[in-house]
This record gives sequence, structure tokens and C-alpha cells, in this order.
Amino acid sequence: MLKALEGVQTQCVARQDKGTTGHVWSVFLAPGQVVKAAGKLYEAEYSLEDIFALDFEEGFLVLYHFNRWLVDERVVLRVLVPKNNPVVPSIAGIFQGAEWHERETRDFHGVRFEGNPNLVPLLMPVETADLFPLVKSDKVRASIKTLLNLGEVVSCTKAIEELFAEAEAGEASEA
Amino acid sequence: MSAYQNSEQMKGDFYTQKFEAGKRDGTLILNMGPQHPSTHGVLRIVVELDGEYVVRAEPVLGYLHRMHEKMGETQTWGGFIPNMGRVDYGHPMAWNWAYCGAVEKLMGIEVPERAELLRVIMTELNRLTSHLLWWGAYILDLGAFTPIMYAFDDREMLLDILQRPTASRLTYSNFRVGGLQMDVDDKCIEMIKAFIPHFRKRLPMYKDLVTDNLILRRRIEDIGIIDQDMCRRYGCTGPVLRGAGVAYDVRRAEPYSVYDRFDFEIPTQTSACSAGRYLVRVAEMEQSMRIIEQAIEMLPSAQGGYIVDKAPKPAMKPPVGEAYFCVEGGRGKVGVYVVSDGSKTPYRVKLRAPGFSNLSAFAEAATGTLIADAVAILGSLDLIIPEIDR
Amino acid sequence: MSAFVQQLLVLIVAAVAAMIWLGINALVWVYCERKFAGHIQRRPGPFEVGPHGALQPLIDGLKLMGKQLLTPDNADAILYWLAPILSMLPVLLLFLPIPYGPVLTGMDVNLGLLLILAFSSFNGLAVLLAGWSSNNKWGLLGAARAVSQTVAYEIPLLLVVLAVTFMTGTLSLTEITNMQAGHIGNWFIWKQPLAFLIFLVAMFGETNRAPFDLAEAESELTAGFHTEYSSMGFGLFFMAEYGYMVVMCSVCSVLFLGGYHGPFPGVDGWWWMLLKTFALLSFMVWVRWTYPRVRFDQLLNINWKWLLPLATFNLLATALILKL
Amino acid sequence: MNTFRKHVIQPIIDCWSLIVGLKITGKYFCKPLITVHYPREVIDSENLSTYGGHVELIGKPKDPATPKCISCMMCVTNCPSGCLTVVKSKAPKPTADQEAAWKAAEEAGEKVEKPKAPKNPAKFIYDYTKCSLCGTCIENCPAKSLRFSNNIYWVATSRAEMKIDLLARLKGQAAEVSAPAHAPKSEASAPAEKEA
Repeated sequence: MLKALEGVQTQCVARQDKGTTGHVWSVFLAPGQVVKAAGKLYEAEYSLEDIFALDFEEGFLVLYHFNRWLVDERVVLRVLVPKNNPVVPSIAGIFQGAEWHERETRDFHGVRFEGNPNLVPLLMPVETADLFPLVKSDKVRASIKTLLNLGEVVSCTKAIEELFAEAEAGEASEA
Repeated sequence: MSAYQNSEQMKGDFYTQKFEAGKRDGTLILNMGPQHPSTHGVLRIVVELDGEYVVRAEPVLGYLHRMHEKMGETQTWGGFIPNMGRVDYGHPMAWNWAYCGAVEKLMGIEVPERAELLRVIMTELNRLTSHLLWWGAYILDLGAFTPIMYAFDDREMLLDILQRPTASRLTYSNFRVGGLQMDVDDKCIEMIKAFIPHFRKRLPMYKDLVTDNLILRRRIEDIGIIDQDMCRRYGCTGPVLRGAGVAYDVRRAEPYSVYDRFDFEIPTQTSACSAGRYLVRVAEMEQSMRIIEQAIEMLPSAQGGYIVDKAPKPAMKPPVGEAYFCVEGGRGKVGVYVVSDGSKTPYRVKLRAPGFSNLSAFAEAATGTLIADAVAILGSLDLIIPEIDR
Repeated sequence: MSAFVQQLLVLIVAAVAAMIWLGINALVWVYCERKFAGHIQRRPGPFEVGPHGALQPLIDGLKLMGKQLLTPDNADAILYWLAPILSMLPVLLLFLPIPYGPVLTGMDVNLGLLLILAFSSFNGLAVLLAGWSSNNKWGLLGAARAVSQTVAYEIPLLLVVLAVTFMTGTLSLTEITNMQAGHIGNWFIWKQPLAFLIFLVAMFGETNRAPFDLAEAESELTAGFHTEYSSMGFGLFFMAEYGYMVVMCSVCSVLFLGGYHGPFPGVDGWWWMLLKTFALLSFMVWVRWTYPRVRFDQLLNINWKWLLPLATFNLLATALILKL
Repeated sequence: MNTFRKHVIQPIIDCWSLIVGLKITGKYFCKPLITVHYPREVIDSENLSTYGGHVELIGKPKDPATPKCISCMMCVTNCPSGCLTVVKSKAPKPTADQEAAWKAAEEAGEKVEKPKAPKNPAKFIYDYTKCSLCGTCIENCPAKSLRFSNNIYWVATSRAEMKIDLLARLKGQAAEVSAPAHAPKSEASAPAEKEA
């Protein structure tokens, strides 16, 4: 049903309840697919809302919010990157506004965006650029499955069966 | 010492040095800000000038960074609301609403009708103060000193009105999860009813004094083109996007609260220049007044109180989950994303500031213009630096 | 010999009087401007020092004098401190040939108008020096703006003055004034309305006043050429600005509004000159607190594309009519 | 011809807008001032009554010098900035005789009625430097013993003064109310601030 992302290898596409989460589509992607997905979304007239990261036990979950002007259909792209090497390709080549969001994410979580033309501290001072204030301590860090609701929602999407199967696998690996 | 610091003995800080690396011959590198009079606080823009033409520009942020998102992770859910009043001093109620709306979404709280209407009234009044502040300051940037005083004359009346139900005049934090902090009194409604016709009479004066002024029009027309494609690439919203001809307003596009009940227009301009954004904001003031009038009419028949019964305590524990809620602020789409792990404090609060995205388009829009135009473009984006730096 | 001594004495008295007059003018007009601005913006303006704040400019002057004199690093100290003096001194000279009354003329020179136009260009030099020597990029931009602005606006100013002198055949301000004696209909504003308008606009350009205050454009260049000046360095620029305003308005009233002549016969006197000058000054203040600032290219466009052709046309038309 | 109109005629016509601008500022120049001329005039009390200054205690209707506060600590726990410090009152120290009597009674197996600690707080310290005036304490006070003060003229000249002893302030206010009419300006230097 999410036509915009056709042709992009997604790990999971899920429909979410707009009334409770504000998202219509939740899409899990491998880091390598982000640029392609962003390109597709750009063609489908989506505009970028924000990029940020969540700190989970499994790694950093980088979230991209996209929405369209005429149809309210918020898509959230979720990219899970490992803690030891948090690298995501930058989409600043497609959505120039992403440059700052990516820099902000680097400041707060230390996720590196490869290909960002200007990946230097944006909000944090250069002296404490490697402080990463939003990285959680082990005590309070939770795992994705305990916080984000995905499983039930996936079952609602009956659109693309291959993606559905992949989503299961993706879920399993994350858990 | 961080990797981002340059050990060489050079003039200027890290950002200047980095910017200087790409300097062309015969150009001048100039630091506009952080104490420049027209950067509205502490924005700093490093510009490369060829004569007075801007060759390159790079905003440097962070001088007003307070790490609200980290504060969100250490405060209780209810205790974070005062922070929302401080994110954007121009239109704090939109932020209040975005945050409370996100938490209400998480907890599944239905806000009473009366509270929703009161929220609408106050947020729209606050939008008027925000636009008046912008209007005065923008004309001040363009060199006219008097209009800001006239704007503040009217804004002062609005602050007197808003002071009654909020007990504050600038950094409002009167929204609560499930409703509002206080109810309005009759006197307040009376004052609003008196204010609207007064302000309607003032608007033509604003138009004659400023909007129609030959000098002003020549200053802002065809300056700083931010067209639809650029808006999409940079994620610009609000008057910037509407000034580019897209009738996108969160109040219409994803109607929240009771906005679907009101009859109002979304003013747009197709010129995509500073003048377009200017005219959109001026036209929006009239629309806000229309909404307020309608809301006041609905108020007496509205159900419920100013806050939901059994309103959650500040130390509430919303159920596990995530929620994204956005509202239309004075500067564009204000979004708040919260994740709850079921404890007293949020797991993550992400604030999506419209000014942040709008400002990121500045460098592209200002390239090739005169430095005076750069000031005019900067002002037309309606920047509130605390919101951008958060 | 005695005539020479007499002349010298008159000159010294006139110079001292001009100095006092300049000082008083600066004080009065700083106060008046702030009061005007206040009332336009519906606030009282200065109010606390003296009755209705009348002593405020005096206190401000004292405060300025009490401030530390700072020379920025790597600034050219000689030029840097020469600039405000160079800005201030010619103003004193400019007051000499202006006829404030039938006897109230410092020095009635034949080429009074030329003297004024020549010495008023000093201000451009002073601003250039100030901006250049202060080793500040804002100052530099302000200086560059100021030079092209004053140079540009001097041309239409000269052309309209020339048109007036075509009619009078003299450059002596006293004689020009006397030619407008009689009644209001004799004032040159009726014979040269276009010239008057051009002079009025060019006046703003010459004196760096809003909406043409590009050289110090606060919201663009922070303070332009005087960004780095503290204490009386700034104070001198400030006084010079008001001095130039008074001079320009005086010249305007001499050229077009009949100088010290009243609107009907028999009431001539210095008070008319004062009244006309002050009316023009109030107009300048009124304009400043109403309009936004023009952009730099627009400023020059107004000059080169409007004022200059119009002034030339005006000059040719005057010449043609006189010839016929 | 069209370009002529656009570049020559139109700008001249548009110059009218400049005259209009002058007319407007000229009109306002002649109108009376609207700013409040502070030391000579003050803002009307109607407006001031809705001003939300720092937090203060409300006294009991019958005994205005004692707060309604029941030392439940709701304000302290809910304050996002942690600017309130409330110390509960302790029970009055029993005298030696009383203690002996209780001991005897306890040994005899009787139930002892020890005097309870009074509900009123012993100390109510408020650090205004930290307060963000959100009003959370006011909403969450079950006894409705807190409110925003509306003394807009309050000033502090040091950090220490910003730490306000609200109990002392309330006492001062109660004393002031009972005292004969006073000038409004004296309110600015209410005794509470001085004590703090």
C-alpha cells in the first residue's frame, strides 16, 4: 500500500494507528537502503520533518519522519545501527534540510552520517563535541521491543506479503 | 582536545577557520552575529562577501542551546511542561500544545470540549502576539523604528488578556495534560471581544504605514526566493511554505483538537519571496481573529470543564509506547515525539522546531543577494533562536 | 589696517559664535529628535533629567566624555583619531557664510555657496577615514557605502544649486536671500519646485540620515563606520551629523524659502530663518521615524536614475527659460 | 510603453504611499501618549491583580498569619525545579513528667494519647531563583494554600533575598492587613523579603 517505497528493500513495513502514534506507516530499513528510500519519497512529494535517534539496547534507532502536504500520511523510516559503529549514509544530497538534522543527531547520539557535507557540531560546542548527551546509561536503557509497538501492527498490513515476511524476520533479529 | 578543533594558530574559532578554507580571492569573510542587531538574539552567520554580495553563508547555531531534550529525559512528564514555554518565546502555547497533545495521545486522554476551545482561543491569541512581535521586529530590521512600537501597543493588550488565564506574559506554561491550568473568567472573554474589533481597525493602519510603503515593498519583493521544491528539500513549513503557494497548514492538513469546526482560510502567496511570507503572516492575523470569534461563540455551549476530570498528576506514568503530535505554530509545524517506557520520566522527547528547518534554507536563499537582503531574508523567516537551538 | 583688524575680530567672534551655535544645535536637536520620536511612538521620550528631560542631551554628552577612549588593535591610530576631528571642524566653517539675519552673518563671502558645498564634502573623507582606519569589517563596509553615497548625492545637489545660481547670478548667500525679499511669492521654491524636491531628497543622502543612513545602517552594519568609536570620538561624529543637518537645512531655506525674509513684507528677521530651518529639521526627523531604510543599490539608483536626470533637466530648463 | 509605465509612472504614483506613511506618524504624533509613566503613574490594580508573581502562602480565613498548609509535601514533590523546601513541624517535646506518665501508662497496658505534631509547616522556604512560575504547586495543593502573589514591585538585590521564607512573608502580610491603611508603595518592601 505504501507505493512510494516500491522497489526499496525494506525490512518491515507496518501500518500504525494514527490516533495513538501519529504515524501512518512505519518502515524498518537497512542502513544501506536509506538513500534510495529517501529518493523515492522525494519523488513521491514527501517532505522531511525531522531526523533523530533513539538509544536502545540493540543500538541506535535512527528515525526519519516524512509527510506530504496534500495527503496526511506520515511515514517513519527506522534504521537500526549498532552501537560500536553507528554509521548511516546521509540523505543530505536529496533533502538538503537533512544536513542539520543529521548534524544534530551526531551531536546528541554520536551517530555518524556518511556523506554529510558538513558533519561538524551544530548545537553542541566544538570543545565538547564528543559528549553525546542523549546516550543513556545502561541502567535506564531499554530494548526496542519493550517500548515500541510493532508486532500487532504488522499483522494489520496485508499489502505486501514478502515485506510482511521480511518484517517478521527483522523483528526476530532485533529482539 | 576534540577532533574538531584546529590546533594551528589562526584567527577566529573553529567555524570561521573551516569557512575560511573555501574562501575565494578578493572576498571578505564576515561574522554576522552572535551579537548582531538583526539576528534576533544569538544567531551567528558566517558570510563570505564579494563587495556587498553574499557568496556563501553558513549559520552557526548553538549559542542558545539548552538541551531541552535531555531535560525532558530527567523531568517528570508533567514537570516538562514549563520547559515548553521556554522553547519558543514567540508562540509558546503551540509548544505547550504539541507536548501535551503527544502525551494525551500516549495516554488516550480525551480533552473536554471546553478545554479544547479555550486552547484554541489562547493559542490563536498567542499566534497574534507572535506575528505582531515578528512584524515589529522585521520592520525594525528593515530600518523603520516606529512600527514595532505600534505593534507592541496592540501586543500589550493581548498580553493583558493572556495574563488573566495563564498568570504569565511571555513564557506561557498553562497547558496541562488533559486540559488547562486555569479556566478563563468572564472579564477575559469580554476583553477578547473588545480587542478583536479594535485590532481589525488597526490592521488597515499597519497596511498603510508599512505594507504599502514603497520603500518596504522594494526592499522585500523578489528577495530570498524559497520555492516549493526548496521547501520540500529543507522541510520548511508555516508561512514560508504558504508564501511559496502551498496551502499547507497543520490545522487543516492533520486537523487536531477542534480545528475542523472552524471556518477559516489559509492565506497563500505564490511569489515565494520575502514579500510573500510577509503578506501571508499579515493575512494570518485576520484568520486567527476569525477563529477566535467562532470559538468564543461556541464556548458557552461547550461540554466539560477546563480540564479533564481526574487529570493526571505531574508524576503520571503514561503507558509504554510512542506518539508524534504536531500543531501549527506561528513559525510552522511544531512537532513533539515522545517515547514512554512506562516510568515517571519520558524515555525520549524529540522537539521538531519549525524555525530549525526554515533557517536551514537560509544559506541557499541568501546566496547571491546583498547583505541588506540577507537581513531582509533572515527576518522574513521569522526566527526565534531559542526554538532553533532548543 | 583697522579694517583688517575689524574683519579679523568679526571672524573670531563669528567662529566662536558658530561653535556655540553648533553645540546648542546638537544639544537641542538630540533632545528634539528623541522627543519627536517618542511622541510619534506614543511614549514620552526622555523625561527624567531636568524638566521633561531637557537636560538629557547634556548628561549624555557628559557621559560620553567620561568614557574611555579606545583605539582598536591594529588600527591606524593617527587616521583613526583624525577622522572625527576632520568630520567636526569643517562644520564650524560651514556656519560662517550662512546669513541668519540681516546682520547675523559670520562672513559674507561672494562664493559662500561654493564654500559650503566644498567643505561639506569633507564629511565623506572623514567617514572614509573612520571606517578604513578602525580595522573593522563593518566599518569598512560602512565607509565604502558612505563614499559612493556622498559622492553620488553631491552631483544632483550641485546641479540644483547651479540652477538657482543661474537665476541669481551670484554665489553669495546674502544676495540670494535678498533676491527673495518682499513676500512669499518671491521665494525660489515657486520658481524652482523641482529643484527644491531634489535638494530635499539629496539632503538626506548628503547627511546620511534615514532612510538613506546606509553608512551606519544599524540593522545591517551594526553601526557602520563608527562601530569602533567610543567616547567623544563617537560624540564628535554625532555632533557633526547634527551640524551638517542644520547647515543643509539652513542652505535649503536660504535657497528656496527666502532665508530670513518673512512671508509678507515688513517682518523680516533672524527668527524666520530659525523657523524655516527648524521646520526642515523636523521634517527630517519625521521622515526618519516613519520609513524603512532603502537598500544600497536602490539608494544609488534613486540618485543616478532619478535625481541626476531630473536635476539636469531642471538645469537645462532653467537655462533655456532664462535665455528666452 | 509598458516598461515605461512600470519603471517610470508607477514609482511616481507609488510615492503617494510615502505621504500616507507620514500622515499616519504625524497623526499619532498629535495623539496622547499611551505608555504608563511609571513612577508618576502605575498600572491599574485590575491588571495587577492577575499578575503572576512568585508563589506565596494563603492564610487561614480566621487566622491569616497561619497558612492553610498541611505539610503534605505535594508541592515539593511535584515542583519541576525543586524550588520549595517544606519542613514539617515536630510534635512538642514532652516534659520529663509527661514521659514518665506515658511510660507508666504503657506498662500498665493502657493506650497512650501522645500529642500529635501540628499540621502546619515549621519552615516553608521558596527559592525564587529556580522557580519557573508554572503553577504546578498551586494546582496540586490539596489545601489550596498557595497562590501567585501579585506584587509586581517586588525587587531583590541579592541572591539571598530571592530565597523567600514564605511563612514570615505571610505573617508580615497578616500584620499589614490588620495595620491601618498604608501607601501602596510600602508593599514593595514587605517585611518578609527583608527577613529572607
